[in-house]
Amino acid sequence: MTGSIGLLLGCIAVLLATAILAIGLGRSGRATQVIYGVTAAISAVALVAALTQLLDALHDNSTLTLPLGLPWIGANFRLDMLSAFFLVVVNLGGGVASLFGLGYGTHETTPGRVLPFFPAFLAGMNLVVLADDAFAFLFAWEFMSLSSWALVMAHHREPGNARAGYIYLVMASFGTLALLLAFGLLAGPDGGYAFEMIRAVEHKSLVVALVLGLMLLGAGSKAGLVPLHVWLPLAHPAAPSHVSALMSGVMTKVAVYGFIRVIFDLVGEPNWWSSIIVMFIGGATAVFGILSALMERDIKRLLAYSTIENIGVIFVSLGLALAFEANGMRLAAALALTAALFHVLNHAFFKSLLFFGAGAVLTATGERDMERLGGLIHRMPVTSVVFLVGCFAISALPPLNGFASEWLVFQAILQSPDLPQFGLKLMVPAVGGMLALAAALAAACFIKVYGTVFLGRPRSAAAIEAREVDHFSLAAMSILASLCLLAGMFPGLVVDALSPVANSLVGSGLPRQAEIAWLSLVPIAESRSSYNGLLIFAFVALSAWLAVFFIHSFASRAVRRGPAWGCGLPSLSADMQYSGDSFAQPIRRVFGQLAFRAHEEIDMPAPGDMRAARLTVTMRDIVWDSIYAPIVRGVRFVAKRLNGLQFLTIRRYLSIVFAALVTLLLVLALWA
Amino acid sequence: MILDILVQGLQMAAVLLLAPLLTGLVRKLKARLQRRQGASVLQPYRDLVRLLRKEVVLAENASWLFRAAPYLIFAATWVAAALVPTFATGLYFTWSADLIAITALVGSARFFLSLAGMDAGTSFGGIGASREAMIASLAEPAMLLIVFSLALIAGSTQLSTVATVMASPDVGLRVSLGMALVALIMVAIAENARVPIDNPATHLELTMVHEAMVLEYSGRHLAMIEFAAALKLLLYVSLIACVFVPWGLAQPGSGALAHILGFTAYLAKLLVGGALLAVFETATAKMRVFRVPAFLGAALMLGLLGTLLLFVSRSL
Amino acid sequence: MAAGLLTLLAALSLFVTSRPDPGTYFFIDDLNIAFIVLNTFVGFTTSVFSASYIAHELETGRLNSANIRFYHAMYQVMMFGMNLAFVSNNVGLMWVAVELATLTTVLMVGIYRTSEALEAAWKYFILGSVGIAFALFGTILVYMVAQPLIGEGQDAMVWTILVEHAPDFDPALLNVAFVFLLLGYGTKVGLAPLHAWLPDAHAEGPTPISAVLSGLLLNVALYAVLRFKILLAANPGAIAPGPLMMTMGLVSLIFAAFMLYGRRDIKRLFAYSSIEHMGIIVFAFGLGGPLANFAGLLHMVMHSLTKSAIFFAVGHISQVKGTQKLAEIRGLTVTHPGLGWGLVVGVAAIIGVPPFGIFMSEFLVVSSTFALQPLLAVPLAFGLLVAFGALLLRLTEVAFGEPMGSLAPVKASYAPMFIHLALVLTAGVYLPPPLVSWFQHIAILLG
Amino acid sequence: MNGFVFDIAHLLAGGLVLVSIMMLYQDRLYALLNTFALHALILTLSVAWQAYVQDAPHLYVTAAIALVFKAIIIPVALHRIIRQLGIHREIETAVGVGLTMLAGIGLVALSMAVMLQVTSEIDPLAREDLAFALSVLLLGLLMMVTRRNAVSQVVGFMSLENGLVLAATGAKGMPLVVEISVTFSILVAFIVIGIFLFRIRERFDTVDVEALDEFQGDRR
Repeated sequence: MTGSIGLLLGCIAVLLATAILAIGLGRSGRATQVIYGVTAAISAVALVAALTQLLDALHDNSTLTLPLGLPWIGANFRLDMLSAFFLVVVNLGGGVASLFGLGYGTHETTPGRVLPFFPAFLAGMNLVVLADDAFAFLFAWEFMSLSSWALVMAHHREPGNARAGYIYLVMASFGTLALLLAFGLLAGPDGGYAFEMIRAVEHKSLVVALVLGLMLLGAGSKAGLVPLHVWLPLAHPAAPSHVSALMSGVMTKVAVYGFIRVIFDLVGEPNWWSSIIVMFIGGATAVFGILSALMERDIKRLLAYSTIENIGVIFVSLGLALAFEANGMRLAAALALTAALFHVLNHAFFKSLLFFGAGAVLTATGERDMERLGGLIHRMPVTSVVFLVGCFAISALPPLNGFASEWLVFQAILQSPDLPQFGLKLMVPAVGGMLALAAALAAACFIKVYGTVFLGRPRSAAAIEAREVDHFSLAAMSILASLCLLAGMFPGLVVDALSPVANSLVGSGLPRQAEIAWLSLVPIAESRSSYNGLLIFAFVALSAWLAVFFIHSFASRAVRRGPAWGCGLPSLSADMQYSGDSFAQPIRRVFGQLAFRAHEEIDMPAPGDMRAARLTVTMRDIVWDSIYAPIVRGVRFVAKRLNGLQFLTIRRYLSIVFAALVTLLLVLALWA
Repeated sequence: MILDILVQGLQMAAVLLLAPLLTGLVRKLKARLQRRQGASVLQPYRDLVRLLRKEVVLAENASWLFRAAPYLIFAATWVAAALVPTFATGLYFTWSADLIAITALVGSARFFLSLAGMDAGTSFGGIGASREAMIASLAEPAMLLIVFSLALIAGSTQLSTVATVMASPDVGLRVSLGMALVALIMVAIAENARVPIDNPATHLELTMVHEAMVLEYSGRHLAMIEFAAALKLLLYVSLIACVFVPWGLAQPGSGALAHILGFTAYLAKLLVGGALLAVFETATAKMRVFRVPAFLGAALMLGLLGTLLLFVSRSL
Repeated sequence: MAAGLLTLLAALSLFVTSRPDPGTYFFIDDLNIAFIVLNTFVGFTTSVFSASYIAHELETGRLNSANIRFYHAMYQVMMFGMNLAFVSNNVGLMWVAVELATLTTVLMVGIYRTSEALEAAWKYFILGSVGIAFALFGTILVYMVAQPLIGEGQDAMVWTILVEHAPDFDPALLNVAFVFLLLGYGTKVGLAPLHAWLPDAHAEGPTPISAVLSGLLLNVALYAVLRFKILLAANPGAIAPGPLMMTMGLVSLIFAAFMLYGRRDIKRLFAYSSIEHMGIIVFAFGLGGPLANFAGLLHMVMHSLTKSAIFFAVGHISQVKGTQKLAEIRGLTVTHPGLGWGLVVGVAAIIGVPPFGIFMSEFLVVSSTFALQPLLAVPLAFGLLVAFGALLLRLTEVAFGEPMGSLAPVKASYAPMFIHLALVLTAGVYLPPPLVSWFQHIAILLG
Repeated sequence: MNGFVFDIAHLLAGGLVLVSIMMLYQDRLYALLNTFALHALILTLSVAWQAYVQDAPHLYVTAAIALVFKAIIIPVALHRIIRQLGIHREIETAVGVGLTMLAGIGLVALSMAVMLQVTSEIDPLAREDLAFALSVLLLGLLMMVTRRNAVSQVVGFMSLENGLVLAATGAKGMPLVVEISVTFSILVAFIVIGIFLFRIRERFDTVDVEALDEFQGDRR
């Protein structure tokens, strides 16, 4: 099947050509439509090609080598099950984002800074997934970083964005160097950079451990694992919203792909203890990410933090898969891996949807600060519905898709008693508790988002005058919302599609689900556990309909409008509503001290004093304070110290030269 | 198959009918314990009927979500309650959700309830929703750890299987089971907004959680929400009964007699559960809102300890 | 300019014509063709650039016509010196040629006659002269080593003959000679701690000279070091030159990386970046082996092209903004899109992100380090990251954000800059097989 | 090679090192210039002796250049510059004279250790020569490093060059090209230094190198 890989590479070439075309089109008014139109079409083609590969019964891999890149190995590309799955994620996200961009892009103030890089970014992500040698992989990886950096810098005049871009690219480069070292270890002294060669070699256990550590640094920094996540809540919100959606929904998944590709595909047998590290980091990431999200006021930053949480969930699941694989429990490993991949897909769906929604709100009101929004459910009827679907899905509640994948993760956790190692036995339930905590907090977080932004009464003039957004944006969001719903109702079909992927990585897939009665999801055995999203949905819908039907037919259906109860106060101003911050306050009191060193200060005037009372809350970013701030200080200190060398006298410089000479001569004299 | 569906339908109808009764029972017993006469145990039914007949007064700002939420909350809770084995195991649709899914389904109902609380744009709804979110964020992990403990013992998260295993003699008495039971009761109290977490009978704004959220509701909407609350209480009592006192449950394929026996046993369990709850509520005082995390934290720790102890006992 | 074109054509003709036999004074082999072609190409594009640059300087009155005549004369002398250094087969002649090129650049650095320029030229001159002395002493020592074997007279200084006899040389004396040569020519390469002249000379001279200094003169000195390295490598008894070069390379890299943070002058910033990259190149050559040598060569070519392109951009930027101070240049992509994005692309290339050639060479350097000296890869990666952070920080400030300073349009041809960048881009994606095999051949030659 | 030839060469080269150390000792500019003239004179003699020994007439040219330029013209010119510019006659030292001398002795020892150890194969005359040349070179550099006046630095640099010439002439049969380049470089060096001193005079009142350093870019 060289055809489909050729087709995919062709798509990438067209995307790159589109990027160049975008430079050429410049300020032309049609540029936005042309570029996004082309990217949408190309993504659709690539999506079909990838889906064909994924659902193809033969599951044959195809490879292609182009005479580009490193001269003696060329640029190798390979389309297998894993890359096909991630291509689906990438191109689905890309296609929908393009569709959204068709409408959203017309509001762009500086299209010249977005249009050339958008197709390039898509091309970069596609290339990463297709790459089959270390050079092509890193090339595409870094190209993806660079083009997304340019997109982050699109609105460079807004305060903070330049810093966001800076931190982003430095962290990306850090990640790339870590990956480079990992590949260097894997390739060995002979420079076998083709993945085919890496796969063929039996790696030492030390190498495997080091590679895992480096991959956690490399892929983890791109995916946003704590404590390497600092760039993410800065960079994702800075980009235009459809790009934020791509970065959060898709690019972090490409990082996950990198991790899976190297750890599951290239390295071979993992160490069991390494899975503890992965799981623990994943669990910590999930909890810390969602807690940070809860404390946020900026809707896009909140969504970015929530991405960190979901990445944590995915890594917990990957860690489980590693633990099972190390102990030869293939079916359980397949379950955990499938859960991770399913969550990858789901997160791409709902996080893109939510970012689109945030973009729509931004278009309609110009606001990202949730405390200045409210009541949009009346002004933006369609957006409010699809956004609700997104919130519901990301909160891991049945019957939507977020629950289906988290349920699979929990099922995988429940397989852990069979693991022989004591460390794992003790670790896994604790991680499970962390995941449950994260899931519950996620629900709280998205109640806060939806409640503050769409419900209640508008808190600013901009929110009062909001208008529903254009049809392209709505179409993009509706597609994703229906995908959330479909994946939630038919999880079995998704699991079946993922089965060959798991099979190619851990040597086993989950049992076929499509034949099970009522399309239930039964990962291991029916006596152990099963779940049927379709039936749950049907039952709830039916019961609700029954209730409505009976009550409306046999009881009352009269409605009267009246003012809300305000404790007897004459007029309730919009400021008297519960705000997002106050919503999060109880949770802040529970976890804030630990996670943010939160500190509340109340300035209460003495009785009789007419001064307003003030409540000041200070929160610290402990990750930044304890890791990055010392690094920054260290670099500054060293730079400042060394900088003195710029201002020496010529005589002193000569002294240095002299000293170097004498030292070398001394070495020679002593050595000889 | 028809019969199976019939039994399943029976279960659905049973929980619907029994839920207000359980609430009435608890209220009556509490009143008696407080040396009051108290309303009849059937009072909740009358309340519901009266509320259903009344017209709805909507806040000026309320959206469609506010109107749809009560039905969704009711439906989700009803489905969840119907999926817990009450008088028989292995019902026809029982496999469509395991214990995790049932817990999550209750979470779905809570999601809508919290949103509805925030819709009117008053501070009461917000207060209630935010406190509910805080409580849930601790109760849900505790619940999940309890599920882990049970699943480790029974090898399944499917309630029917769990009940069957629990009923079998080889489970025996275990420390972790006790811990799970205590933790589950604590979670149940929190989830159902009972004393000492919340007081279902109060309308003092500083202490309300659940009632604050539903303050704007009236008429048939309020009826739906009250009904859902009653169903939820029933759900948790049934859950505790089915897992920790699984005796008397009719096995799949057993005859009508077994089912009748099961149903009687179930009624008895409800009675005992309701009585214990009433006694407990009368004997305890409501705690400050910010003591709640400590309470639920204890449940969480118990759950975790139970799980870990299981590993210890297994590997020894 | 015409002369530049002519020499470029002549250099390209070297590919086609058959090679003359090595004479006593001149010879041609793969290694020096590579350097010559690069040299003449960058020399040519720089002369195109300097035409518009110098015209602007004349307009603003910073230079008078006498200065300009002097400048152009010196430019040609310098190009002559550099090409002479490449083709000479005699180590003495090579020394003379390198010094010729150095002295002419000293004069050009001081051409503005501001106190800063004079100071920079003086520093360059003093440190350069000491370097000259060291290199000469080293050259004498090499002769002394060769003399007992080859006999007195010319032959003992002819490189091709030296290489033939290298295995039999007295290793101990050869070591001393190499120490002096490394320090002597290393001063020109700008290796820390011998680099002190480099940033000031770049910053205070005319920008075309900065471009040529970074892009070419450093290469000339590097070429000399490489020649002697081959000599040393051929002698089994001598100390391996590798560790010495690797140490100096790493020190230069990390030192320059940290120095980048304190810079306030845009040209000095990129001068330090040249030190950093020279460090990488010397490190790669010190590492040795076909892969690392290939990487070093590739990196050298890419660095020359990119750095001169950056200096082309910087030259126009400082002219149009009327300042070289980083703090006074902001938001270039808004005010001068061509220059601004040119700078962005150039800096992106120099910090080693794809799709530019430096990414490929850095990939090869790091990975071959991993293959040979795994532990050294960590400081190498560290240095790269530190430098990356510094350059990106400055780029972000200069190219983005609220614009600041003059909005005057640029009257300049972007062609040299974009031609260079296009070449670097192409090389990053596709290296033509003939070029590859040619470089590989050189890499093997370098041992 | 007979002993007498060796002894004379040894004497002259050793004398050169001795004079180098003497130069370190000087604390007046005029005295320093006189000592440098003596240095150049001894170099001339040494080169001439090498020319005689090696029977290489072209070395006499080198000797002559050394005599004329270094022993006569340059010291005289520098005398004039000092007088014209009104430069302080005292040499400002960065490191005390005593310490400098001690370091000088150490450097001589080091160059002996390095050179005598490694040059066992070549003939003893060249060997001695190289060792002394290295000493002179290092001492010249030491002088540049420890003295603050521009004039004494120039002198230091030239004594360093003298060391190079000594090495070059010591290398038997070294082609002419080297000698020419040596003198050529000295010439150019001097001219350029002169130009610079002149230009510096245009703008500064002193040729003290440290005064220049205030004008380093990047500080503001």
